[in-house]
Parts: sequence; C-alpha cells; structure tokens
Amino acid sequence: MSPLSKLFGLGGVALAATILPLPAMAATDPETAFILNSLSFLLHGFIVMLMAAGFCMLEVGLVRSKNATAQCAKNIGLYSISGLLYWLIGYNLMYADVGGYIGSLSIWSPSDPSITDAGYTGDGTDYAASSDWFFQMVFVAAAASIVSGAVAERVKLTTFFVVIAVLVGIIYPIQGSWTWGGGWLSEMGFSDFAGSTIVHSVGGWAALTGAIIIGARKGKYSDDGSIRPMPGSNLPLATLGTFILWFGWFGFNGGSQLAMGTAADVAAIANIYVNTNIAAAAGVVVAIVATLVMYGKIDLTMALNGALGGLVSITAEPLAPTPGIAAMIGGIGGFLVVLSVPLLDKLKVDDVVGAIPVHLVCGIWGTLAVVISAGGGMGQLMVQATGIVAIGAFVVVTSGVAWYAIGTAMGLRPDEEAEYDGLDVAECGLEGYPEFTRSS
Amino acid sequence: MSPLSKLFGLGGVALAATILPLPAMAATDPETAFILNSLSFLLHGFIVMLMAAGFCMLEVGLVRSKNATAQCAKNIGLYSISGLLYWLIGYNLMYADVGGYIGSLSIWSPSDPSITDAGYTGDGTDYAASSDWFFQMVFVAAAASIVSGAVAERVKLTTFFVVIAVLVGIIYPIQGSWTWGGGWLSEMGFSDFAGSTIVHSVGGWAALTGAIIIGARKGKYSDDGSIRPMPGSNLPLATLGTFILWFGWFGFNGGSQLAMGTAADVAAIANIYVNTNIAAAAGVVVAIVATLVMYGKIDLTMALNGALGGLVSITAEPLAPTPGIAAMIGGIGGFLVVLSVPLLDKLKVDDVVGAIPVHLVCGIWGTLAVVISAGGGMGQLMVQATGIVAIGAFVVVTSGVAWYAIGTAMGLRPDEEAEYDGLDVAECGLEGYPEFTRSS
Amino acid sequence: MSPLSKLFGLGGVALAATILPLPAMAATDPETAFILNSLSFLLHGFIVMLMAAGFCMLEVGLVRSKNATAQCAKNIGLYSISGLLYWLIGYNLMYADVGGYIGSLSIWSPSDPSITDAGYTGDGTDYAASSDWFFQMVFVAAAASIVSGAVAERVKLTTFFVVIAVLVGIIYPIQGSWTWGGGWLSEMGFSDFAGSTIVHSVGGWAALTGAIIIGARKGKYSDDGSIRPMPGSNLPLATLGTFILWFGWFGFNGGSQLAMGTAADVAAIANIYVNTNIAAAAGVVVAIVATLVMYGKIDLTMALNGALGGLVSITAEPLAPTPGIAAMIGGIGGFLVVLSVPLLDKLKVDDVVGAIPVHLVCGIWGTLAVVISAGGGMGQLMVQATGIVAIGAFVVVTSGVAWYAIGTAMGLRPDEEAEYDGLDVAECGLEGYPEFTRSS
Amino acid sequence: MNYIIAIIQPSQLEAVQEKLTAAGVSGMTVTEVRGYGRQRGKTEIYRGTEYSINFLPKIKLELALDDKASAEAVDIITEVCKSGRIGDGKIFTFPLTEALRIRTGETGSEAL
Amino acid sequence: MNYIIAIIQPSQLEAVQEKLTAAGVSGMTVTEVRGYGRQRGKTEIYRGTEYSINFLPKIKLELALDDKASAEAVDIITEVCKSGRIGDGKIFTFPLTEALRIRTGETGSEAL
Amino acid sequence: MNYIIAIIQPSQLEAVQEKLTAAGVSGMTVTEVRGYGRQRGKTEIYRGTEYSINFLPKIKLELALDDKASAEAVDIITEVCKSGRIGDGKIFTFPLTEALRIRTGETGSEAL
Ligand SMILES: Nc1ncnc2c1ncn2[C@@H]1O[C@H](COP(=O)(O)OP(=O)(O)O)[C@@H](O)[C@H]1O
Ligand SMILES: Nc1ncnc2c1ncn2[C@@H]1O[C@H](COP(=O)(O)OP(=O)(O)O)[C@@H](O)[C@H]1O
Ligand SMILES: Nc1ncnc2c1ncn2[C@@H]1O[C@H](COP(=O)(O)OP(=O)(O)O)[C@@H](O)[C@H]1O
Repeated sequence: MSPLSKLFGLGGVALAATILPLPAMAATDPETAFILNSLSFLLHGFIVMLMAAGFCMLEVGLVRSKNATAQCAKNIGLYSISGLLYWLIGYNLMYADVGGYIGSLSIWSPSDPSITDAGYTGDGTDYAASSDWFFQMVFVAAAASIVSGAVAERVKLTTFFVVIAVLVGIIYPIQGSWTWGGGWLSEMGFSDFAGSTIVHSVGGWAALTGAIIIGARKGKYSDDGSIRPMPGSNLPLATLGTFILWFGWFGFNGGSQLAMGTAADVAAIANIYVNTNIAAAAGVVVAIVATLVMYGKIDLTMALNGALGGLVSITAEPLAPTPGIAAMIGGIGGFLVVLSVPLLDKLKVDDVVGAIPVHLVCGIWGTLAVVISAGGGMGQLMVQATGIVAIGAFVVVTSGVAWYAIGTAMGLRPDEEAEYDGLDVAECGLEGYPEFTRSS
Repeated sequence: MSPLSKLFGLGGVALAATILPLPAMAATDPETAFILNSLSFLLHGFIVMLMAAGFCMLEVGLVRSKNATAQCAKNIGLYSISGLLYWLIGYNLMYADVGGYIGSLSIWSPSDPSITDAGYTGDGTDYAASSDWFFQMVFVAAAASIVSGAVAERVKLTTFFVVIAVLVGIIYPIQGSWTWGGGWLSEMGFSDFAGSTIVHSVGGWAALTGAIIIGARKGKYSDDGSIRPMPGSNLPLATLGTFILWFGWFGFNGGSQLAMGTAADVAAIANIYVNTNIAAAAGVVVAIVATLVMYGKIDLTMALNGALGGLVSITAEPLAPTPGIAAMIGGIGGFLVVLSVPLLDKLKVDDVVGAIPVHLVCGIWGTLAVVISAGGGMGQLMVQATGIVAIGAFVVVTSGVAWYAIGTAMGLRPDEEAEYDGLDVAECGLEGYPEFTRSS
Repeated sequence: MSPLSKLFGLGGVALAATILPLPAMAATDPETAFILNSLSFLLHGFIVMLMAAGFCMLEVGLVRSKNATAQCAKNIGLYSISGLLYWLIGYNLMYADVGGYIGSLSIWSPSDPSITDAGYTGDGTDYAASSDWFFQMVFVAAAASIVSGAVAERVKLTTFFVVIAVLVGIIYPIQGSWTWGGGWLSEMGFSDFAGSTIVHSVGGWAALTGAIIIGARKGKYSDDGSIRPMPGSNLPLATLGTFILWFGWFGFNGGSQLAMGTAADVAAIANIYVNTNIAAAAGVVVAIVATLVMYGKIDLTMALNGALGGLVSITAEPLAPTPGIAAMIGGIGGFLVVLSVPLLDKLKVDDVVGAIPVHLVCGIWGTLAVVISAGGGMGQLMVQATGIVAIGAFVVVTSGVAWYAIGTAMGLRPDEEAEYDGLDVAECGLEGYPEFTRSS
Repeated sequence: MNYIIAIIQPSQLEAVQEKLTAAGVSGMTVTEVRGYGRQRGKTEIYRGTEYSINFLPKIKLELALDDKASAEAVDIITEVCKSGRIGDGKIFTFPLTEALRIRTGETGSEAL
Repeated sequence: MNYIIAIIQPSQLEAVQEKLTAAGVSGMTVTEVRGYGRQRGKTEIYRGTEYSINFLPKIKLELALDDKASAEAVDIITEVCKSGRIGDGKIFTFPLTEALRIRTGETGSEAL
Repeated sequence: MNYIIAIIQPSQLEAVQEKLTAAGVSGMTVTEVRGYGRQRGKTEIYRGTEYSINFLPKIKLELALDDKASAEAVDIITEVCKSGRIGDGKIFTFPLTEALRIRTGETGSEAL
C-alpha cells in the first residue's frame, strides 16, 4: 500500500476535495498537479529538516554548559543516523506492502513510474517518490530528537546512537505502518493527521522509558525528597530553537496534507498554517499567564514548552478545527505542560528539556482532541484511545528492551566523575564554551 | 473591501500584468493561478514568520546579559499575542468593509467561496483566505517586534504585553485600513508597497513614544551630559538575527506582490528579491565605510543596523527601481542609521537596539523615496508626506495614550534594584546565561 | 550564451526530460512552467541565502571569542560586497556573451523579453531573469564565505574586503564562465552540477592561498614542531551554522536543476534532495566513527566538518547516483576531512575552521566522483581532472596576486599586540561577548 | 604597608573606584567573587521547583597601601558602600611584607 | 584573627559550605580559580592534535575567623575535601590585622 | 614561608608558568582579575559614543613558597614580565602562618 494511504483516516474535508469532479476548463492539469504535490513535500520537508537545528538549539540551551558539546554531537548524529536507517530499513518497513502490522524488510530506492520517455503519464494525484521519502525521513528524525532532550547530560553517546538506530529503523516504522502505512489502526479509523501520536508520543514514550531506565542526573533528587533545579545554560539559544521548531511546524502539519495540486488542497494547507499558529500562540499565552499566577514570575522555559505543547496538541488534527477550537486545543496543551513539568519532577523522572510533557502528554491530548475538532463522538474517542494505548504499549516495551539490552551491552552512563565534569570532556574531549564557563 | 485592495497604490507594473488579456493557450489556468497565489502567501509568510526569531536574536544580542531571558520572553510573548489579537480583532478591523477610516469589529474566520463542491470556480485572481490572513499576521508581529527592542531592559513585561495587545489589535489595523484596507490614504494614492510606513514606521513611532515615556535605562545618561554605552552581550546572536531578518525580508517584500499566478507576477517577485538584496547590501557597505571613516573602526552593530536600514528603505517600493536606484536608496538608509544612532543618544532617547533609526528614520526615507523610483513628482511627494504625517500622528497619540494609561495602571518600570539586578531575575526568575555572566 | 548553458555537462537524465515531447493534454502549460522555473530559483535561492548565516555561525563558533565580532563583520560584509560586485561586474563576466574564456564587462540588469504587454510569450523553458541572478549571486557569496573561515583571527578586515571584491567580481566569474557560462570547459564536457569545483574548490583554493600568504596565527605552531590547538569558543553556534548550511544545501543542489516546470524536473530535484541528505549523513557518521576509533572520543568539530565534507562531495553530481552511491561518496568525503585536518596542521597551514579540507579536498573528490555516479570512464576522468587543475591553477595564481598585492598595499595583518588582544578590539572596537569572556 | 581586601556589593564598584582615585589611590585590583554571609540568597523557582541560591555575586577589591593611606581607604570604602542593609560587605586588613613594581624594580612604598 | 585561603576541588564546594555553616561559620567568599600542581592536567585531542591542559579548575575559599574557629574550619575543610587523590588542594593560613563590617562599622571578631 | 601575589599581564602567564616550573615551583593558583593603575584603559567608541574602559584584564598569580624559593620566584616573575611598559604589574609578598596539604595532612614546607 502506498504512502497515499496516509490520507485515509483524515477528517473528511481534504479527502472529499481530492475526489470531487472538477470542471475541465479551469482545473490544474495533471503534470502541474504532480509538480505542485511534489513541491509541497519538498518545501515543507526542508523546513521540517530545519527542526533538527531547532531541537538541537532548544536542548543545548537547556542543558548545563558542561554538556553542550555532547548535546550537539547527539543531535547531528541522530539526524544523520535517522537519514541512513530510514533509507536502509525504515521506509519500506513502514510503507511497502504493509500487511496490517508491518511492511517489508528492504532498502528503499526511488521510482517514478508515471514519468516516462513520453513525458508525464499520471493523473495528477501522485508525486515524486523521493519528495515523499524526504518528507517522511524528516519526520522520523523529529521523533528521534525528542528522545535526546529528555535523557540529556547522563547517557553515553555511543549507546544513545545505537538505541536511536533501533528506534528509527525498527520501532518507529512498525507502529507507523499501522496507521500511515495503511495497517490495522488505519482500518479501524484511527486519525492522526500529522503525528501527535505517531511521531510525538512515540518520541515521548521512548524518552520516558529511557529517562526511567537511565535514571536521573546525579544530584538532581536528594534522598530527603528535595529537588535541585539545574538551570539551562543558554536560554537565548533555547528560545531560538523554539522559534525554529515553530517555523518548521508549518511544514510538519502543512505538508501532511500530502498534496497541493488542487485549490482545495492549498486552501487546506493555508487553514492548517493558521490553526497551527493559533494553537502555538495560545500555548504560549496560557503558559505565561499560568506561571505568572502560580509563581509570580514568567518562566521563559515554560513559555517555550507552552509553544511546543500547543503545536503538538494541534498536530493530530490541524485542518478541521475553527481558529477558536484550535486556540482552545493549543491553550490546554500549554496548560498541561505547566502542570506536568513539576509533576514529573515529583515522580523523580528527570526530563532535562520537558520533552515528556510536551510530546507525550500533549501528544495524547491532541490525539483525543481530534474528536472535538473533527467529530466522531464516543466511538471515535474509543478508536483514538485504542491507537494511543496500542502504540504506547508497543513503544514502551520495544524501546525498553532496546535501552536495557543495549545499555547492558555497551554501558548506559558515564562514571560519576565523568558526569560531574560533564560529558563534553568525557565523551567529546572538548568543551562547548571553553572560554565562558565558570567551574561550577 | 477585500485585502486585494492592497494592490491599489502599487506602481503600475504588477497591476497591469494581472488585468491584461493573456493568450488562451499559453496561460496558466485559473486553479493553478489560485494555488500559486496562495503558495506565494504561504511560503513568503513562513519566512516572514522566522523574522520573529530574527528580531529576538538581534535584540537579545544587543541587551546586557542580565536582561536576556526577559528579552526572549518579550519576543515569544509578543509574537503569540499578535497571532491571537490579529485574529480576534485586528484583521477585520483592517480589511473587512473598510469605510475609509476603519474596518469592522469582528472575529476573522476563513472562507473560500471560490472552492465549491464542484471544484474551483474562481478566475485565478484570488487565493486561499487563510493564506492571506497568515501573511498579514506575520506583518503585524513584525511591527510589534520593533517596539520590544527599543524599550528593552527597563519595562515591566506584563505592561509591555498589554500595550502590544493594543498596538496589534487596534492601532496597527486602523492605520493599516487607511491604505491596505482601501481607506482614505489609498484613495489619495498613498503608495507603500510592503510597509516602510505602514509596518516599520508604525513600529518605530510606537517605539519612540514608548522610549520617551518610559525614559532611559538607569545610568545611561549622566547629569553632566555624558553618555554611558552599555554594549550588547552577544554580538554573534545579533548578527544571526540580522541575517535571519534579511532572509525573511524576501518574504516580506516578495510576498507583498500579493500574487504569483502569472509570469509577470513571478518576474516582479524576482525583481523585488534583487532590489531587496541590493538595498540591504548597500546599507551594510555604507555603514561599514562610514564608521571606518568617522571612528576609525568598523562598528559591527552599525553594519547590522545598516543592513536593516537598507531593507526598510526599499520596502516602500521594492519593485519599481532599477538595481542602481535600489542601491542608492538602501545606501542612504544605511547612512541615515549611522547618523541618527548617536543623534538619538544626544537627545537622550535610549533606544537599546537602534529600532528608531532603522525602522522610523529609514521608514520615512523609504516612503519618500518612492517618488524617486516610481515617479509621481511633487504631487506624489505630497501624498507620501501626508501618509507619513497622518500615520505618525495617529500612532504617536494612540500609542502614547496606551503607554501612559497602561503604565499608570500596571506600572511602567521595575524598581531600581530590580533594574540593576536585571529583569531576568526580577521578572522571570531565571538568568539567560547562569553560568557565563560576570557580576558586573 | 545564457545561463541555461549551465545545463550542459549534467548527467543525461534532467536534460533528456526537458527536450522530450510531452503529451499535449496532460502537460504543464508554458506560463506555469515559467512560473515554476522561476519559483525554483527564488525559493532555492532564499534558502541558499541563509547559508550566509550558516557560514557566519560556523565560523564565529570556531574562532576564539576575542575575534567573534570581527568574524561577524567579515561575514556580513562579504555577503554584501558579493551582492554588489556580482551585479556590477560578476554576472555578466560569467554569463554574458562568453567567448570561451570570459564574458563581457558590463553591469547586469534584469530583462524578461518573453513577458510582453500581451502576456507571456515564451515556451516554458525560460524563467525570470532576476530569479536566476538571485540564485547565482547567493552562490558567489558562498564561495567568498569559505575564504573568511580559513583566514580568520589574523587578517585585517579592510584588506580582506578588498580581496573578496576581487574574488567575487573577477576571479570567480571568469572561471565560472568556462563551464556554467558555456566556455571551453563546458565544451570539453567538464561536469560540475552544482559546483564542487566551481564554487567550493574555488573558495578552497583562495582560502589555501590566503592562509599560506598570511601565515598562521601567532602561537599556533612552535619552532619545536609542536602545535597548539586554539579551541573554538562557541560550539553550539558552530553546530547551528552546520545545520543551517545543510538546510541551505537543498537549495544549492536542488536549485541547480535550473528548472521545475516539468514532472521530470521536480522528480530530479527530489532525487537531489535525497542524495544530498544521504551524503551529508554518511559524512557525519563516518567522521564520528573515525574520530571514535582514532582518538577514543567523538570530536564534534570533525562531525560538523564531516557533514559539510559529505555535502561538498555530492555537489558535483547530486542527481545521477543511487542513494547507495551517494552514501559512499559522502562517507568518503567525511573520511577525507578527518584525515586532512591534522595533515594541514602538520604542513603548518593554519585553517581555523577546516575550510580547506571541507571545500577544497572534498571539492576535488566530488568532482572526480562524478565518473563513479554518472559514468564516462577514463575519458571523463581526464576531463574532470583537467577542469580541476585548470581552475585550481587559475585561482591560486590570481588570488595569490590579489592577496599579495592588496596585502602589500594595505597591510595583511594587524600588529602582534592587536592579534593577541583580538581583532574585536583592534578592528571593531567592541567585543563579541563583553560580559562572558575570560581574559585568557 | 597594608594590604586591604574589601568584599563589596557589585553596584558600588564604580563609585568606590572614583572616590578612591580622587583620594590619590593609584591602583587596585578587582575580582568577581561569590559571597555567603548573613545576607541569605534568594529563593527562585525554575520550572515549578523552588530552590535557593546560597552564593551572591560580590566584588573583591584589593589594595596595597601605605599605613596612612590604608586607613583613609578603609574610611572611603566604608562610607561609599554603607547602605545599612545586610550584605554591604567586609573589609579585611593584612600586613604586607614587600611590594615590587615589575616595570621598574622599585620596592616598598615606591612600588604602590 | 586568621584568614584562611583554601584551594579545593570544585565538586566539594557544596559539602564544605554546608559543614562549615553547620559549625557556625557565618560567612565566606568563593572565587573560581585555576590551579597548577602535582595533579597534572589532562591531555586532550582537538581536531587530531594532542594538547595538554596545564591549569585545572579549582575553587578558592576565603574565610576570616577567630583563632579557635579557624583551627576548626581547617579541620572541617580537610575532612570534607580529602579524597586521597592528587589535587585535593591546599589550605593556607594568614595573620589578619583587622576586620570591619561595612554595614555597622563593627571591627575585630565582631565583624566576622 | 611566604605567600606571593603577583598581578601580571595575561599574555605573560604561560611563559611565567614554564619558567617557574623549570625552577622547581611545584604549584600555583591563577585568577582572572581586572586591574586599575597607572596604565589607563582604552577609549572605545560604541555606536558613535566614546567611553573609556577603566579596568584592564590582568592575571593574578598566587604562590606559597619557602623563603628562599620565594625570592627566586620574585626574580623570575620580574624577569619574565618586565617589558618596561606601564602595566607590567606588581608583586606583593606576605607572611604565611601555616600551609597544609589536604590530601596528606602535611604542613609547613612539606605542604608546598
Ligand atoms: N568571615 C568571612 N570571611 C570571608 N568573607 C566573609 C566573611 N563574612 C562575610 N564575608 C563576605 O562578606 C559578604 C557580606 O557579608 P554578610 O554577612 O552577607 O553581610 P554583612 O557584612 O552586612 O553582615 C559575604 O557575601 C561574603 O562574601
Ligand atoms: N605552592 C602553591 N602555591 C599556591 N597554590 C598551590 C601551591 N601548590 C598547589 N597549589 C594549589 O593547590 C592545587 C592542588 O595542588 P596539587 O599539587 O595538584 O595537589 P595536592 O595538593 O594533592 O598535592 C593546585 O591546583 C593549586 O591550585
Ligand atoms: N596599590 C595597588 N594595589 C593593588 N593592585 C595594584 C596596585 N597598583 C597596581 N595594582 C595592579 O597592578 C596593575 C599594574 O599597575 P599599573 O600602575 O598599571 O602599572 P605599573 O605596575 O607598570 O606601574 C594594575 O592594573 C592593578 O591590577
């Protein structure tokens, strides 16, 4: 089944548009539609690609400076590994001949049968194979980035890279095939437009599992129950990262329309942009107001997480809602973040950048909120919950096995002294800011 | 009157192109034109959106490190507030049924009548409603960003946010309706292609008014007339911000062609890119040479401001000029910046990032320079001056009232000790660079 | 000869597609093709433009903090100078009436003859003149950026700017005319799709020549043969710069398809994206593994250079290879970087950011590797070598003369004390991070 | 000769330096330090968790001076830095065996 | 009165501060310094070139104390910071002529 | 035992450290400080406004040494750091009551 099956499971609007008969004279010709469909993947894909920089800056801004180099290494490494593994294994496992639960084990290579020596012969509903692969690849990299933030400052780089390879090569594609590959969840009607669950919660579950198995940073939680905050070393970079992620999200959600060859498609993309922006803005405003009310000050890191919480929340259905509904969904996302960040600390789950509140909590919320914006009632709500639970259970188990097995084989954490001195020196041999940082 | 009326008041080239009869065979079909028009708003819109990150980095790089977190909070907050207020009030106040001086008070919602169940039924001169809203929204956010830089390091965040809400929800849209909404200035023939006055001077006037009402940073101007520079803490980030703004400006000016559905439109956009780039480059080169001649050294902050001065200057008419004229307009913009930065200091107006020289001074210059590049002689010059004065007076008065009233109600400035310690600790409770900064 | 002649010398795929007869009904109409061709230049051009920020961040992150301001000034200055000189001299020298070895000395100005009062009259194979100029201009800026990194921390800014003016106004365009302008190398069949040699090696040769003539940073190489590393001051910014460059490279290589008006073109662009990404990813992974094996730690700066090495390597032919071949070409590029960085140090060539390994070494490798991916055997290999040697010799000689003559006239280096204190104070009068940096 | 170490509030540095210079003190050395004392650090909230900052930024001033000048300097510093609020700082006085100006080789009072 | 300068490992600062405070020490001043000693710096590799870092990050603790309290403080610091590994640090004790609390003008032991 | 505090130009640190080490000095502590003295700071221009930087970056070197070694160290520092230009710096010598090596508990000269 082709990646087009990602279309099924969407709210009716976009789908309807593409199958309606169009007046012959005015309509876009098939080749132009092909070009525009492909162009949508390409340009939305490249701005999603920049999210790799966004995640990296967000994370490097929120770690202590002695782990800055290692955090950068993790991010450029994971993006690269994702790009290779998704080609070698992931894509076809997710999209090629999905039988219900899994695709086929083979290397992906591009093929565009509708382009022949005699020119383009398709009907204008397809797109360049590579444009789709590119777009799907930057998605898997986003899922992987989520993990790196949560387990920052305490995991061995090599171990991390191997776990990421398993995540992007095997775990992500298999669960992805269930919905976007046309598998059992898609047949059940599970709806997750751009991946609140399939991308964000998946990253969030793997992050949670990793954070628990690896344990907290040394010194973070004392035996007497007190928590020691470890403030991020470079909040301007964290802010930059958040803006870049927000920017990339127009590609993430907009490109997930999967077509731009009709007026209805481009109008859908435009509506998606608007809802995406409004949800994020509401997330920020709610987080600012909430921290102001709760703590008397505006916690910038919460505002940043609030933006991302809003974005993740709207990702499961950025097309159907009115702007007002989008604001509500995103605003609740921002509020959930503000609530769940300290909650996680109380549970002694050490999530350095807030990846779990943002991607897992809001990912779940957003997936359930599809019922609010796109309808479907109790029945659809059950389907949504089924998808959330099935994918969650699968990722917790498989990523748990991966963290545990690979960690046992290669070592999970650097020794205590190395952690105290920082991973930069221990793992990379160079400090991120050799001339700035104070010794403690 | 629809947003299309933004078209009136442009130089004749683009307009002419869209109404000429095109040979039937070769021409783009209406639906494709609709897609391409919308796409222009979307992709130019998303790169303008990144300007929010650009403004943030520019400003955070030019404040002292003890105000870095607060500056980031201001920027992500103002972008979010802009996105919500422009939906709730701003857009319709600016574009819906503008009677001459103001539109209507109602919440915007998307509507695309030309897309029907039977497919696209328009004539190819329209675009997706949301794509236009998105593009207009990122403009208002840019205007708001201008203010935050000028009044940095000394204004209470909550007060600032409320003033910004008034600016983007009421002040900006009302004056915007006069020209782009098809109101009285547009009927008079006032020409401001992408907003040297309507966006940049408006931000600049609000910034100037705010800077005067709030007063200078403590210690900046001594009673004995001496001025104490307070160097920016992170010039690499300021440089990054400038590059990002430059990048976004292709969207700002290019997208203001408002259409991409004909060969003439895309050629116009291409010419706009070229002129935009040349004006900015000339601004930089002039600023570098000027500081070298005047002070013996290359003042990087002036070079950065020079780039932006060149960009603002060309924004009122980026299409009509030849590259040579564009270079002249931008170069003069760069020179005006170098002259007006110290002048403002002499007038004891404390503008932390140079927002007033860049956006107000060059905004005025650029709006007048329309006569040089697009012609119109003394008559047009008077029209341009009328627009500048009318909008300036309106914004000074209304934003002055806003700053004064809201400041009185909520408090304008943190107390002296909080200002000395930095807004980061006082307002946000966390430092931007907790491990780097020296105590003085 | 028009810039379209850049097309000759490509692998056959893209070319074939554009000249095949297309079925009348389904094909994109000429005006739409014109728009899409132009749009490809514009949007790929603007993301290449952002590479200016990428180079700046990479370089400022790898210099010591006392030279951060000067490095930023160099980068915004060189981008501006490139934009002006390429308009005043460069473009026409490269593309206007190239007789074999050089174009004509005249100022470029836009002209679109196929757009008439009666609408668009072309055949859909052309594009807006300004869109092409814009795309070519950002390329020359990239070449100039390469130089600034290699000679960082020790060259007088004014001297540097004059040399850059010569490079972008004269040296680059002349050699560029030989291939992309349709000159002798293009007739010989030299193939360099997006400029491994024509852009990257050219920058690399000029960097190498400059680095040798200027000499190493004071203290870098001791008389006893020992080498003193001077670690970069801000590796997160260097990482950000690398991600931005990677992002821009989709424009660099994708836009070099020079057309997007047919299904075959857009499919080619999509394949280029995929190969570009895979080559870069392979460069990173190889660099990480290599430093881990050779030194026991993951050298982040090598991983960053590895990404760029992979990108430069694939640039000469990003379309023809399969993903597997792309991975191999990029991976070897990454390995060459890891090997040649310390080698250069042994030769006492002080290249601050690794510009020579990345752009020169990998540029040569990539140009030779065209034979692997696009075929042509021994004959083509000789042609490729001829191009490499001819262009190399030309650039070494001309840039050598420029460095030497201008350096003699204006002074190459600041005095020793100024270099010790840092160029920021000596040349710009302001520090990049006045509140962070320790005094040694 | 005495050696004075004064721990003061960062905000007072500029005023102290001006007053000392006016009084004829020709040199001093400044270090950024963090101090713990009666003045307790603030309680801050980071991501919903309270924590206290024990050490506060302070400036350490070092001056080598003649006996007479040193008494005067102590007075000046006290006067300028005294706000009456906890955390104003401390002044410590040490005996100095020898001082030497590297540039000239002068020693003793000449070197100050 | 004595003045104690202790050079310790950065990782011990927090524990030392807690113990000293518990023992009644009411103030101290901390500086980040770099130390050279028996403990040799590490050898690192940057871009394929080996180099050695001579100076290592250390914390300098300064305490002005009564004679009795100072003996106790030396003991506490020794106890907390002693790992037995090279680089644990040093404690230097100086005679202090005078101490003054700027806020109140108190001098001598009162000022500590 | 003496305690030497030397304020020197940052550019001389490396040379001084090498020479001192060669002469058998086994440890030292370095702090980055800012100095005010005869050497006046530069005048800079920021965005068109002149201003002067009063404090210049300096390095503070601290050494605890035997009486004999300390005389030698003063000589070495003077020799290496003397350029004859204003701002070369100062060397101050103090009496040291006691020194202690935390790792071993050794005191006196043994501890240095
Ligand atoms: N016994 C001491 N030894 C060294 N430094 C001290 C001592 N007591 C206080 N200080 C320094 O003086 C600063 C001010 O002391 P503090 O007790 O807070 O206020 P006050 O001097 O007004 O009583 C402290 O932050 C610390 O740096
Ligand atoms: N003679 C000295 N004078 C001043 N500081 C010293 C001296 N010797 C050692 N130090 C400081 O003490 C630190 C630890 O000394 P070191 O010789 O490495 O270990 P240890 O004290 O265990 O023998 C050094 O890094 C340095 O800062
Ligand atoms: N009286 C003093 N007390 C403490 N430090 C001093 C004193 N005089 C000078 N210094 C330090 O020595 C440095 C050099 O002194 P300066 O007067 O500039 O040059 P020189 O020693 O050549 O006369 C100053 O920057 C300051 O750090």
